[in-house]
Amino acid sequence: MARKITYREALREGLDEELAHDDNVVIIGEEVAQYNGAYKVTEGLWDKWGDKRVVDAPISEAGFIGMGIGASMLGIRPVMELMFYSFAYVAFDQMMNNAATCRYMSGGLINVPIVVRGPANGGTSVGATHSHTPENIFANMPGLKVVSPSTAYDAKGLIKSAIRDNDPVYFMESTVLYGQEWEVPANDELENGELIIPIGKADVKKEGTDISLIAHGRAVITSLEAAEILAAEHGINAEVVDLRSIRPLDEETIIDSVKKTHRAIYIEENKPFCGVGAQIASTIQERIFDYLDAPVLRITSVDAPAFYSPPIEVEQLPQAKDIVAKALSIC
Amino acid sequence: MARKITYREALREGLDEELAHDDNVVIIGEEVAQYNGAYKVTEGLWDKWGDKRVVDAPISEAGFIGMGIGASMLGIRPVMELMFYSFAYVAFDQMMNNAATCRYMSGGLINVPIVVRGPANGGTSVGATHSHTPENIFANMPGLKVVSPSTAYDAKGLIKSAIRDNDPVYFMESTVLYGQEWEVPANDELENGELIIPIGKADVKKEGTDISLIAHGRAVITSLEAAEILAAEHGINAEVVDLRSIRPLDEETIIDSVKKTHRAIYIEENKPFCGVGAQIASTIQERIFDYLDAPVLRITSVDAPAFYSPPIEVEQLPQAKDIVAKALSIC
Amino acid sequence: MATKSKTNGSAPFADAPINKSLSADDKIALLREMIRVRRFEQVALTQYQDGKMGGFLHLYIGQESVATGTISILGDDDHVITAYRDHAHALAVGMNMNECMAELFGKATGCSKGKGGSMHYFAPDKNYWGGHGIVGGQTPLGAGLAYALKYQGKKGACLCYMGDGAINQGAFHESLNLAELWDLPVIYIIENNGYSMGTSQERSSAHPEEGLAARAKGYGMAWAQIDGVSLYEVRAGTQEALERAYNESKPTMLEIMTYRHKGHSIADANAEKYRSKEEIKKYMDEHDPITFWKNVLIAEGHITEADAKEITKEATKEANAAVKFADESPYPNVSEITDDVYWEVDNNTEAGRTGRHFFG
Amino acid sequence: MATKSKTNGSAPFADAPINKSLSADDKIALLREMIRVRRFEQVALTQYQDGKMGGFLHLYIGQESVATGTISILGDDDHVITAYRDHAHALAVGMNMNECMAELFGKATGCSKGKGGSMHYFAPDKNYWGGHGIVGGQTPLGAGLAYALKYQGKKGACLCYMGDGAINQGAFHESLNLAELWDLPVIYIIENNGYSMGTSQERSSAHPEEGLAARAKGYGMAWAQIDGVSLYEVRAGTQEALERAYNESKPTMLEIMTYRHKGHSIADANAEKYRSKEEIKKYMDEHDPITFWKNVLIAEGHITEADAKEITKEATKEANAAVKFADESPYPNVSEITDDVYWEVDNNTEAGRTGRHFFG
Ligand SMILES: Cc1ncc(C[n+]2csc(CCOP(=O)(O)OP(=O)(O)O)c2C)c(N)n1
Ligand SMILES: Cc1ncc(C[n+]2csc(CCOP(=O)(O)OP(=O)(O)O)c2C)c(N)n1
Ligand SMILES: [Mg+2]
Ligand SMILES: [Mg+2]
Repeated sequence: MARKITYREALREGLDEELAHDDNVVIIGEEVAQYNGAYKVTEGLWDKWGDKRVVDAPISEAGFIGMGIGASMLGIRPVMELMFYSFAYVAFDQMMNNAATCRYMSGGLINVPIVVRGPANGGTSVGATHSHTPENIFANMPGLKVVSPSTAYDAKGLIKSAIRDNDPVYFMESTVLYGQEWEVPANDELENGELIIPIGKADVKKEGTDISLIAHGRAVITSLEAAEILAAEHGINAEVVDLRSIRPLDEETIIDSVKKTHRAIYIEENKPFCGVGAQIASTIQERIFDYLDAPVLRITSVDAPAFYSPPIEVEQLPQAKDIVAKALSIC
Repeated sequence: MARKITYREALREGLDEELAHDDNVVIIGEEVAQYNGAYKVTEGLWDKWGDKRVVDAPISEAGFIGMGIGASMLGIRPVMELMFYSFAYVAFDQMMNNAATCRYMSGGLINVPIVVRGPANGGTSVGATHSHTPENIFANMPGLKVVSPSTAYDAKGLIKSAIRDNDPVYFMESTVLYGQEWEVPANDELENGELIIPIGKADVKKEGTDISLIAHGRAVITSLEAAEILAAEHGINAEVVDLRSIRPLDEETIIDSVKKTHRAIYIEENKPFCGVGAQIASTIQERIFDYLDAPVLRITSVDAPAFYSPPIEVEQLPQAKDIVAKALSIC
Repeated sequence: MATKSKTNGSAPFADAPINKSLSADDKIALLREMIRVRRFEQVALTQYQDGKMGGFLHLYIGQESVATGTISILGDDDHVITAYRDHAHALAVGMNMNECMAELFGKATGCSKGKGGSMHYFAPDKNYWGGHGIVGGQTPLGAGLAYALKYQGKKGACLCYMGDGAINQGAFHESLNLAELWDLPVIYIIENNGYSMGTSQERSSAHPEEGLAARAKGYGMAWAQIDGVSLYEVRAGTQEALERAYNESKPTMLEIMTYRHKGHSIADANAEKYRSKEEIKKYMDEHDPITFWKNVLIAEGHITEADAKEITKEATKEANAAVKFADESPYPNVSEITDDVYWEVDNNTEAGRTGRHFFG
Repeated sequence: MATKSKTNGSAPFADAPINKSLSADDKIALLREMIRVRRFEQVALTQYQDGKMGGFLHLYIGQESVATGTISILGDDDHVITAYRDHAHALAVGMNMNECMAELFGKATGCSKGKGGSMHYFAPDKNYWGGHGIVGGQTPLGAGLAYALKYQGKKGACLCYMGDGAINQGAFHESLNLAELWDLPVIYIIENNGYSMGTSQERSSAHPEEGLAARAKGYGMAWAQIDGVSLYEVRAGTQEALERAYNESKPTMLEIMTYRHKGHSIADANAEKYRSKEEIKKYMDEHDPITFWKNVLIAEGHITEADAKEITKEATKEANAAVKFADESPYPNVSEITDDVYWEVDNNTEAGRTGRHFFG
């Protein structure tokens, strides 16, 4: 059986392997080096790789991410950490304009192989300013890629692909998952000697026949919980589809699943208006209208800024019981 | 018959009337005063109202919009002009966090009666950096309101409501419409002596029975053109629904329309992924699945950053012919 | 115990007019204020460790003189806004321990009804505008509060606080230019505790030799560096800036040198790694503003050690009562999640009733 | 014609080593360069008025010495990035008039295949990284190009240009701190033409008496103010900064005083309202960098007035030929709208073929 490591360790292994794989990879962010990372994702990497490869930045997200974009145009492969993805909002112009449009506006002469990674989630009682989930916002912009792993296995395989990708990849993690463990094979157990998961390929995390629970990020884990309850208590065999990457999007896996189950719910921790679920619901009904036995439903956070109070924030986010109830309403 | 004025003049009248209506209204933005506005929306207002009420700002959108948010907490009612709405991206944190969450995080002790207005559109050959259409992005955030008028009449009535609203209103105009004329009654022709259009109320711009063309902003005008062609050339009687405001959203008018027509297309100049059309399509199929004779379709800009070349950019944006073709595919 | 400046009857800045006018009671009240802040936080810390709250808890312990001293000289038209390390400012403007503790506990009786948490305290009725979590994000708001004061013709100022790490945010730069260009009565107060999380000032900020506040020179703005250990100096320096704001409607940048005894937040396990134990001990022993002020008051003959102990006892009692209050308070209702999002909805106005405001 | 400095054989800064090494041919080439830029833009202006292009056209006329002078001393590992007023830098790095004119016309043969337009010229093969439309947005990229050079161990620098109005953007401030803190070989060049659109420097920027570049003092950064009328002075000042970058890997902030003869862009109908006719005339008559340099060359005996006329004639011919080229070039195909969005898609890699990249 494969060894178990945490989501945090998986990311760290991925970063460490890519630092080894390419001299141009450099990790930059607030407290990533000497402090070992605010969430300890980069722990030990500065000790191992030194000042040139792992760099502490001042609190200047627009400055250092923009700087990373500039450096990437000359062949550096910066992996920038946002301590919280919410802080992308002070660097928003750099991330939406310079990263996404320089290739286009130069007629393809430039590319921007940057990764911006960090936790993008609620559920840790840090209030509205620190709990943004901008995957829909960045995925709106052509030129960007948005990835959101739900397990340690995916986190490792996807961060490595993200770093090797020649386009900007915004990699959104979850502080809630950092400490959780999953099976992740060691490299010597793997045929190719390393774990690479392509960006743009969804993953059916659980096969099923009665309804498709489609999700990304931590909502996948919640959906798996719900699927167990549905099976155990209601005899409903739900399929759980994990997007893994939001853009590019593996529409075919979604469509195949719903063609089989005829029912779908999109689950995400984002706010509802124009969320990822809106895009998926709109796509499913457009592409396979006649396969649907019921409307595509959506589950999101309750539509308000993030509530601080710990027990209330739990209720603000999607829970397995919400998914079960909604599934029952159409099964 | 009512007099005709341009969209630009309508906005100016609205601003002028609100400057008169409330001493706390102040217009702030780059070149809004002495230069009369980059797009001449504020022409003459500085001459009339002077330095205190119409203020030229340095090129510091995060600074002066954040400043406006702070001032609004103490009762000032700032109407900020973004020369292009694309420049919101350098002020994004102020607009998404401070404007949207201070009320919430204070448990309702604060409110932020600010308006941020400016043109949010493509179609003027200014390239990718200047052609963003962030209505979906801001409408994603609870606490914000997003308004997008399609005619001079609406522009005047809605800007006045926006300024009187006690929540932050992001008001997205169109440079392409600024010079176009519509009938707008003079105040003495109106029962209440002024033109006020409530935010949150959609407008059926043309009644019809066969298909609902739902849109916001300039896409409404394109939809009206398409409706004429559909009627004249194909005997199809399309209804055109103008959202006017994206958040709050008048879902009932949309639902009523589609219940009648059984077919809907959402048309917008935004990029497709998680656009406003995704939200509307998802909502329609969720609420009135059984009324639909066909999937809800969407028309957006071609999915790439804005192309500079004038004849190509025309093709990148939704045109009447695209709407006609898509309508024919489901009628 | 050694203190940096000799604490005899003529402690430096004791003769500044703003300090000379203090009665013995006033001075004792200032000591009580600082001790209350410290005890509030020390008690909150134990509660955090007992799992009573979530998220972050950024303690102000060691910095008390800054909030207490600067806010102690404000008038009715002066306003205050700060970052996430906001408990001291809250108590200094007159918020009570109950509402502050209950907010940490996420209770409905909290100052923000449990919606804000430690980083997001507010009390507009006391001219206190938060409590802001995004580093530097409050600095344009501070300029805006000053803008409003000026617009309304009031003789007031806004005190806008931030950390030494915050000065490298773009929004702060934009605010400084606006403040100086438009003569806004805002006083930016850099609480320089030497570190932004684990990063020392030298590793985060390029600046002139004279210090961080000297960045003001780039805008032609007035500035001063103040030793934060002494309430006398803090008050005197702030008073100068306030007068500049009142009389000339001009901004000032103040840098107040201080130190946090604890980690960046309770989650900071590295607090004794990026700072040496000796450094921390030195500041605790020699630069603690409460000890310093207590010694001033003893030297001036206003109190005895026993009096100081009594004040601490009372503050502890008050903090413990606040814990009881918070413990016994109810959590908010889940239905309140969508309250306080839109003013128009909350007030059930026609605008609030028109169109759908909430989705999902 | 009066020029600000006497243009005899010993024009100021003529003796700087970087200038002394110039041959007569080199000096004439510099004149030709500036005249080419001007004629390119004058001809583009007529084409704009004929409806041949869309969007904005920001002319550089009057500022030619800045791009020409600074770029004339660059080596193979030096890089250039600027804002939207970018035609001169493009020609100075060696882009040809054809690709530049065709880009304005939105043609497939344009340097950016018609995708960028006037504001977004690029030529990475010539170390030219744009052409950026968001005010101040290019300044972190400039730091990043310098970061890459340093990372790769190259002895080079990045010249990052911006306008006087751009200095008030937050991103610039953040870039300055990073550049000085991390010793990045970037040279920030403020092209101070006195106005940001219709707003004069006094109405947009609080700054020290010594000028805008003195804002560098706030970061402990080296700086200089340069009179842009003279190529000698521009080259000498830039050379100092370059040496600082090469030898110490340190940044510099340069402010080059200049003037734009035309409006902010062709759309600027107010160009003679916010600036007096007298002011414009004075700059055109007395501070025109082309006239100035021509007079230097005449005074130094390298050319005659007739030679200068001949150079202008050639440049006009070249610009007209570029118009012909642009006119005759095809527009891009509509199918190209979704090209050049993702490198992986364009190169048909496995990553580019995995998942749906385009929607709608
Ligand atoms: C824009 C942004 N970036 C990063 C953070 C995370 N963060 C919170 S506090 C902090 C350190 C701030 O240090 P300083 O300004 O010196 O204030 P202090 O904590 O010392 O009071 C950081 C990096 C944040 N909240 N906002
Ligand atoms: C963030 C942003 N705000 C506003 C604008 C609109 N704008 C374009 S150029 C300009 C004036 C810039 O002046 P300056 O920096 O002095 O450069 P110059 O045009 O004089 O070369 C403005 C306001 C923009 N492009 N980007
Ligand atoms: Mg600090
Ligand atoms: Mg300028």
